[in-house]
Amino acid sequence: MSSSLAGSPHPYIPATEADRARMLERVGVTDLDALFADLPADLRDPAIELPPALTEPELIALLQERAATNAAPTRPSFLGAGAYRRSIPAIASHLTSRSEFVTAYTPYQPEISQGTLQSGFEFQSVVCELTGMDVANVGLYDVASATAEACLLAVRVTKRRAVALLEPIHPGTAEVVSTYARGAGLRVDSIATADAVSDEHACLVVQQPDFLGTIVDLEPLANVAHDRGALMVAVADPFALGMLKAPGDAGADIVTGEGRDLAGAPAFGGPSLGLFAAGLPYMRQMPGRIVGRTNELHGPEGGEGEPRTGYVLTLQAREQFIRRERATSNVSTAQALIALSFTIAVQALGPRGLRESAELCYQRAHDAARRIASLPGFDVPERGPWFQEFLVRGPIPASELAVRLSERGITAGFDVSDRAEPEAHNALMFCVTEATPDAHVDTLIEALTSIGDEA
Amino acid sequence: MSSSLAGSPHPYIPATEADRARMLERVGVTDLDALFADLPADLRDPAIELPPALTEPELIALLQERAATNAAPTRPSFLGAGAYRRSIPAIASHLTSRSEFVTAYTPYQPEISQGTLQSGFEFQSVVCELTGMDVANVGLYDVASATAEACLLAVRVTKRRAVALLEPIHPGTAEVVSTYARGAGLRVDSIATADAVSDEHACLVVQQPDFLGTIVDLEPLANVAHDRGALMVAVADPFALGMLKAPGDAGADIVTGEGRDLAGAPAFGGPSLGLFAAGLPYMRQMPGRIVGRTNELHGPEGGEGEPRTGYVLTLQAREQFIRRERATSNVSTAQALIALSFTIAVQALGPRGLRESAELCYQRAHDAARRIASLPGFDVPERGPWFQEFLVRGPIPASELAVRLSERGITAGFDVSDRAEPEAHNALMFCVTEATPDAHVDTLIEALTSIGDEA
Amino acid sequence: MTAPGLRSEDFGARLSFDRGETGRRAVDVPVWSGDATPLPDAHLLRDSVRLPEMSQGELVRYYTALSARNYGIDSGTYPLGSCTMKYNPKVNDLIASLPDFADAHPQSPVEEAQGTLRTLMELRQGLAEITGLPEVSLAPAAGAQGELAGVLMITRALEDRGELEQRRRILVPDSAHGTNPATAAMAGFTVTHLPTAEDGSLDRATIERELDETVAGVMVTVPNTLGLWENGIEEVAGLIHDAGAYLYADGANLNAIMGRIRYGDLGFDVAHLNLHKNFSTPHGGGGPGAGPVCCTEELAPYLPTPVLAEDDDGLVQLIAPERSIGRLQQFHGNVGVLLRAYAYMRALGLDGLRAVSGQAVLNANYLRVLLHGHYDLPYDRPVLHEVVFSGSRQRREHDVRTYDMAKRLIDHGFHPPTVYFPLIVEEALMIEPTETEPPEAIEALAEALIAIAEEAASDPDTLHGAPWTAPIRRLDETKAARRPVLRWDEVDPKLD
Amino acid sequence: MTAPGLRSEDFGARLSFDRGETGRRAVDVPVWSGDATPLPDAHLLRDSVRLPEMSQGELVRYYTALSARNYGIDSGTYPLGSCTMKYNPKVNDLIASLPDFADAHPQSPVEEAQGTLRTLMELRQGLAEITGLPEVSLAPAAGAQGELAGVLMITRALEDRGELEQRRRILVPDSAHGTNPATAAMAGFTVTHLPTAEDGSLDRATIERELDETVAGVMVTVPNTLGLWENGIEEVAGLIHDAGAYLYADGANLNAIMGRIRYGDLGFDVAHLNLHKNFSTPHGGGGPGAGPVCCTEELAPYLPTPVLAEDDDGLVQLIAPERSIGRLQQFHGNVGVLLRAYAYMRALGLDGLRAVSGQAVLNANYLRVLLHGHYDLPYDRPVLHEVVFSGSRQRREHDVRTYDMAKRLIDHGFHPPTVYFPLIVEEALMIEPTETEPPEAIEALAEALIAIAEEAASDPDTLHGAPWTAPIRRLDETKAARRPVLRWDEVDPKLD
Ligand SMILES: Cc1ncc(COP(=O)(O)O)c(C=O)c1O
Ligand SMILES: Cc1ncc(COP(=O)(O)O)c(C=O)c1O
Repeated sequence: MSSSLAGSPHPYIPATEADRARMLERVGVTDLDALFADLPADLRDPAIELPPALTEPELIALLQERAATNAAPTRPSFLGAGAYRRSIPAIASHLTSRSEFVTAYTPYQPEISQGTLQSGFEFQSVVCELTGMDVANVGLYDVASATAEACLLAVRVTKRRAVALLEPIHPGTAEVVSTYARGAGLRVDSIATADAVSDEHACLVVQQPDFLGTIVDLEPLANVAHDRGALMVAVADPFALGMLKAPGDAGADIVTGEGRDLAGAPAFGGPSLGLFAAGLPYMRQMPGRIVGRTNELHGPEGGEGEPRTGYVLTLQAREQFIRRERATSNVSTAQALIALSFTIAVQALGPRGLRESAELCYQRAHDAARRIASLPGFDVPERGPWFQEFLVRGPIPASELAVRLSERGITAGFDVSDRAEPEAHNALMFCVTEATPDAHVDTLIEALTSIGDEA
Repeated sequence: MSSSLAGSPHPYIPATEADRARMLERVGVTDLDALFADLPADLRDPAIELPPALTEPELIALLQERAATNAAPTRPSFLGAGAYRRSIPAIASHLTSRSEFVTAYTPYQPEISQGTLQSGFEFQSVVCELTGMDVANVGLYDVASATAEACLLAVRVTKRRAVALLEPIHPGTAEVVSTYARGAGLRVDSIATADAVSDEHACLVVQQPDFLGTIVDLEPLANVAHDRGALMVAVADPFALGMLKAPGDAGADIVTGEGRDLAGAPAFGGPSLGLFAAGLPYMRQMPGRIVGRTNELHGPEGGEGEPRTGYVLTLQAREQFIRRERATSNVSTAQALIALSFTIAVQALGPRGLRESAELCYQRAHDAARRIASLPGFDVPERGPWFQEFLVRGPIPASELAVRLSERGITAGFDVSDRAEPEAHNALMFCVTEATPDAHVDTLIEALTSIGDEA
Repeated sequence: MTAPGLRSEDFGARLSFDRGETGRRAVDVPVWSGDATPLPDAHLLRDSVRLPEMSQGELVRYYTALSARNYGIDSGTYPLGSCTMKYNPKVNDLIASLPDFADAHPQSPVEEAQGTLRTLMELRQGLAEITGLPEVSLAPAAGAQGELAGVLMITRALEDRGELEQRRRILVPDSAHGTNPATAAMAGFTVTHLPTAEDGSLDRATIERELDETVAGVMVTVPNTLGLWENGIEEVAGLIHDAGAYLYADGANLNAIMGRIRYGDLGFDVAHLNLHKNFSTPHGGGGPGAGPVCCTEELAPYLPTPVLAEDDDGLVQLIAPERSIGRLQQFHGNVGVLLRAYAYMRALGLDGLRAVSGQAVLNANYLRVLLHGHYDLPYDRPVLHEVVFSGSRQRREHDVRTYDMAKRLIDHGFHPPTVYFPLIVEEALMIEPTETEPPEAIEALAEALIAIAEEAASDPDTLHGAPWTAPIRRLDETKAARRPVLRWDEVDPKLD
Repeated sequence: MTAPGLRSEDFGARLSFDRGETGRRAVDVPVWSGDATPLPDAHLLRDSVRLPEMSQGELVRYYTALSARNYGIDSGTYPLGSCTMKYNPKVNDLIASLPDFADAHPQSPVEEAQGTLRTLMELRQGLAEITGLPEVSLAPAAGAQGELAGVLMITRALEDRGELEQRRRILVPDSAHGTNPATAAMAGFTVTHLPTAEDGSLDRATIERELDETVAGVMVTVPNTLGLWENGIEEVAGLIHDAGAYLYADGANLNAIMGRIRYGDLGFDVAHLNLHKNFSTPHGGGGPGAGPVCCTEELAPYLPTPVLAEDDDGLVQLIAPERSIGRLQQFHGNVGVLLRAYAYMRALGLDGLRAVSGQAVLNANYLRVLLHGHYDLPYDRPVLHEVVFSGSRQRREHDVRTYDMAKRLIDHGFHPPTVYFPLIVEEALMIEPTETEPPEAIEALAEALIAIAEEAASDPDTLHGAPWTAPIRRLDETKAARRPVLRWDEVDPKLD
């Protein structure tokens, strides 16, 4: 089936044939093609193969069918490794779907963009509170690119040409830092202990909790970094910061993080949301957009009223559209709508809800780990205190364990068996959060029990 | 698990303990209980058994689980019989979910309710256009109660004490008419042909298409009704009116209909939406709220500007809150939000889209019927031209056919085998609409083929 | 903040029908590509239908702009007395729109709808507990239909007792909502009005006088529409039963007493509830609502169809009670609303519901004391969920009507309270803050009302012309009724 | 139409942090009732975090009120040049939020995400067809990241050719968007600016002069930011290739040429697209977007990770190209945005995309002729998707700046166009109506701009003070930058 009534306008394009005729006449050309006369004639209107247009009902039907070939959201899954299923307050998606927020663009005109601007300021405030930092921007693409930008900032500030990443760090983060670093001609050193930080390093990058789930004591690491003249960059899970010490209080100079999971569904990884906060000294070196608070030049009522408070994009002299090749970053469009959802979700949880959620997550993960550790043939090697992810070794090789679970309709934890850390050897990394249904954990325990029995 | 932090306010109730203490002091009582001192002490605070409170994540989890025990929306189903799956333009639910519409009430204050009022006027206009009538109200509960109200109107106008319902009519509609009629002390005659209309009948009620799916030629029926001094009430499917003659043009005096299916999902039958439209002579006898167009008493800008157009609830002298026991109806809260969605969906389809959708529905249903009729052992008895529902007789009893289909994961058509009409004998009534997936029809044909082979 | 044409000087003059352009469309529809069946005979078909022709973006802008001309709970305080306008939890909307719920077909075999039916069954049980009336039908679509159900149940019961011919009267307090007498009349009864005594409760002497063998029932709103407890109602119940009549509770004001006292325990035989009020489902600009009817075992056989019952296999079934008054709707009621109400009940639990009624009553009393002295208070005693002031003093002294003061409240950013109801209060100003308003909002509302009372003295013309800041000024309602324009096509793009 | 506190004289002064009350909460969280594990050592934990404490209703009202202080496409015409603000089909949001799509975990085995991956694969094929560049990575999160990807690909290719040491320059036209030079710098190149010739195209002589063995690549926006076709670009491409450099297309302006001409056919080696512009995914107040990068076979090995490929079993896999520049994000890009773009592509098909570019260009030219004579038009020739006027005359003659005129447009109900970009146009006023605006809207915009041009002469002060009708007046941007207040807690409830 295809769209009906040839020649009738497409629903997304209002002008009718009659409209078009009238406009063409006014413009002084005979047809639409004439508007493209500047284009090289021999290259115009090439053959292009696209599938036929679909009407709205067909489109919905097609994509519903497609979606159904993904695993159902009801399938038990213990994947984490950078993306975590969270309980997001329902008001977040309700409010974020208001079209005044959704269909606006970057707030170039503050007088009619206070909604975006003031909520950007709310976002910055929330990020500063969570991270314990002085200044935050309105968000970057994702945690990995935000961390890369943090490294570039450290390089600008220290004038050093190398950065150190403390393992275990998310491999995706490490890769993105390398991508950005290569462009800038920087060296990236992956280090196993902070001792390896040298005076060549612009910064030490530490993930909190680390990639294998362990809670890191940031303070001594920050001290080492500072001793060697490097900045301390913490890559922190903002949800875990509901209970963990704010990295700023532990000495971090820059904090990045991934906000996606506190904003909504995982969405196969994106839209994501890069958090970026820093200490005051680095304010004018920050990448990305920043909202500032100010007031009207003249008050209302013909200028007689008291000037009212308002918000604007500020410190723009850092940015590409003014500074061009001397900008702190090339970032322009980022992830504003996700930042809004993040802000509302965190504020809806509030100070106690955030703490309680983090503790609930911690308790549920530890309970599941305990149950698994008690199964014959299974072992949960610990590397220190941990938050929501734990390593599981079974009686069979890790990859085989994953296959056996999959046969039972369960998506296993992330395979870390090829990593260098001894605890990861032959292990899968399971994740249980406050949003993992109890029934899924029960199903997992049953499956592991029977796999253990078989082995 | 239960809500944490005893004594902390519920998310739906802002006042904290401290707020409460301050307020109680100002009111001059010591505790909340003291506010209920007027209530008989011996009956206060009875034991009440309710399940424990759930936090939002628990609530969502519980109801997701519950919902999953319904048949999945992907299960092929051929039920119609009063509720039809339709392709609703996506913008309808988007716009209808705007909280300014959702969280307002009856527009008692027109100055801050023009959104509800103007869209109510749009709704009335759409209903009048579809039905071919002069006046419509902003909607009643559902088609059946609207039809009952139509009968009461006819009784008021004709001063007669009986109504005639032409079979086949939806049994639910007939039942509701009887419920309302019994209160008013009216007789309800179920009649098989219009000849049975007598001068005792206030109205003849005819369903279009009729309950067995057949398209009715309303004009001769209206003539009979009018000849005998009765009003003609047509109960019409507004979607089918995309292609069928407007009942008003065929002589109907009142038209009712069910708007739910053109407004959104079937929702197990409700929220529903009763359409009610009538000829001008009956305007002041109409039940329900009516929006009228008017203008400002004084224009803007201190009264100097030209008065602007606005909308108000009007002809309220008919209504219960003014007329009390002499009102035309007791209806107060009706189905405004569903009427809004209906309006937007119909307007989004527009004149051509509505016609094309109706024809698509017609073609798809007829194609499916043809395919079934060609299967050995199956028969599709026709009673005349029909729209989207057709009767199917198979090689085994109807109820058994339904069971066999169910075993194959298909919900059969509605069982009409116990009805009086000869064509319905041993038949199931299948419904195929423009929104029935092709794959479902294919699955049905396959299943019927194999059932036929087995028989 | 909307574009020209959408915020123009006279936005209301141009309906969707007057916008767009012939040939535009907002959605496309698939074209049938299989074998075509001939259409029915031409005389059965229509030529065309007149509907707006707009592109999708235009239509979205039009209704978005319309929404901006509305005020809802999410816009601010909406203290409409008797309507219980409280915050509507968004999670309830999410739940009702879960596809497995939303797409359920009403004719489904019950086996395919147990998720919905089990949930409704638990709601039914909860409502029975809360009202103390053990049997429930969830079918009524709103309060008024619940009333009709209740009164028809009384009809049927009297019929079975052989007394229907004789009992043709229903007594209704003069403070009652209009739906009460209207319902009684729809059910074929004549209505006798009961006066309100000085304390705001029913006048006992009149009741005793009126109660005789011609009375079918008495409809009482508890708490009543003055926001007051109906003193001695449990004794009145005894009198009514002694006289062979039934006692009906209009439960629209349940918000005041949820979890604290029960209609059944007070001696009521049947009650309806307004879930869209007390159980916080959104009012939707005038519905959908839900008005379940609850009753004693005695009246249970008469409940409207369907009711819910669990069968021996543990399946929840839809049942027609033995002597049911019949159906009220083609299907099973406003299920989407009932699901929301269930979610609300579960989010609160008993303690939560008690907290609701406690805070709702405290808020009303707080407002009462804040406004005390500024407006007349005809029944000057502690109130329950709402408080009814009178603007008589302002009318008398400054020729300012309650109507004017209500309109002026719009300029202060509030939705006005209910006015001129209940009818027994002159210049009534009926304010129900509900428990979801924070104390700050109640204080701000009181300040605004006090400022308005002062303005009534100092600057009455500002009140007469109010509102000044709304999207539109006062409308000519007389003209609307005298020369009704009720649909597009009767109007020129610009009226008159 | 919002309540006090929400619309008060100084709404912006009170943030969520300043609202509510200690102890209030907007949601409850379940409490763990099993065996408790001791928390980690205290020095690893935080004491508390300062966040607003509001009830659910309060928080909803606050953000609802905030939304009303914004202007989006659904509010009206938003002719922001270079940004392609067009209507965002709602069906695309519905599709992206289907739970099977939305809940997919990025670490899922590919077998469990074929619905998503197959859809992305088809999008990738469509973009290859539309650009004429056969290889695509959907990873970049926005245009600027797409640029970075493209330039880094050039870096890697030169490295493999052993020429990276020598080729350290990238040429960028002076009309380019700021992201172009910023990206080149981030990738370690020095930037040479190319002047624009009188006809609005690149100055050929300069290019010829600058092109030597130190040049890595040339970034060209096609059509350019003046809304003009880059005359002779296909010949320039030859020169660039002859010089051993690569030609990069900033495809942000694809809306003008979709379905009509292709970057690959013109000789471009690599291009990025802005799906949030041309493929109509909502701009979200500043993202999320998506900036796929498309390239020739030659550059394909360098594409960012991941790219999509179908394996022998018909499974779509996520692949790291052989010599990939690496990852740009932890996962796979802004998938939710890509799904919307796919839906858009499928809703239009080739004819639809051609209709888009045709109408977008007609609309811009229509506006050009309607405004002709009222504003200076520095490059007075037919345009493509946008037209850049100059307010120089008004500045010179009436001391009215483009800034003032843009602000005044707000009073007329429009979002202002882009101003002061491109930098090469004095007092630039860059207007892009897009194809989703009806002719009436373009006419109304033209009328408003003409009225403003007249007002510049007759009443310049009204322009200097504009806007007058917005929720807030002009803000002190200098103060914001000089004394930065960037978070709550640095501020008193009332600033200064
Ligand atoms: C006291 C009272 N009774 C009955 C009703 C009628 O309820 P509904 O509007 O749901 O029909 C209302 C509300 O309108 C009411 O306030
Ligand atoms: C011409 C041009 N190039 C590049 C960009 C950068 O795209 P983005 O904002 O998605 O990073 C933009 C838009 O901002 C643009 O208009």
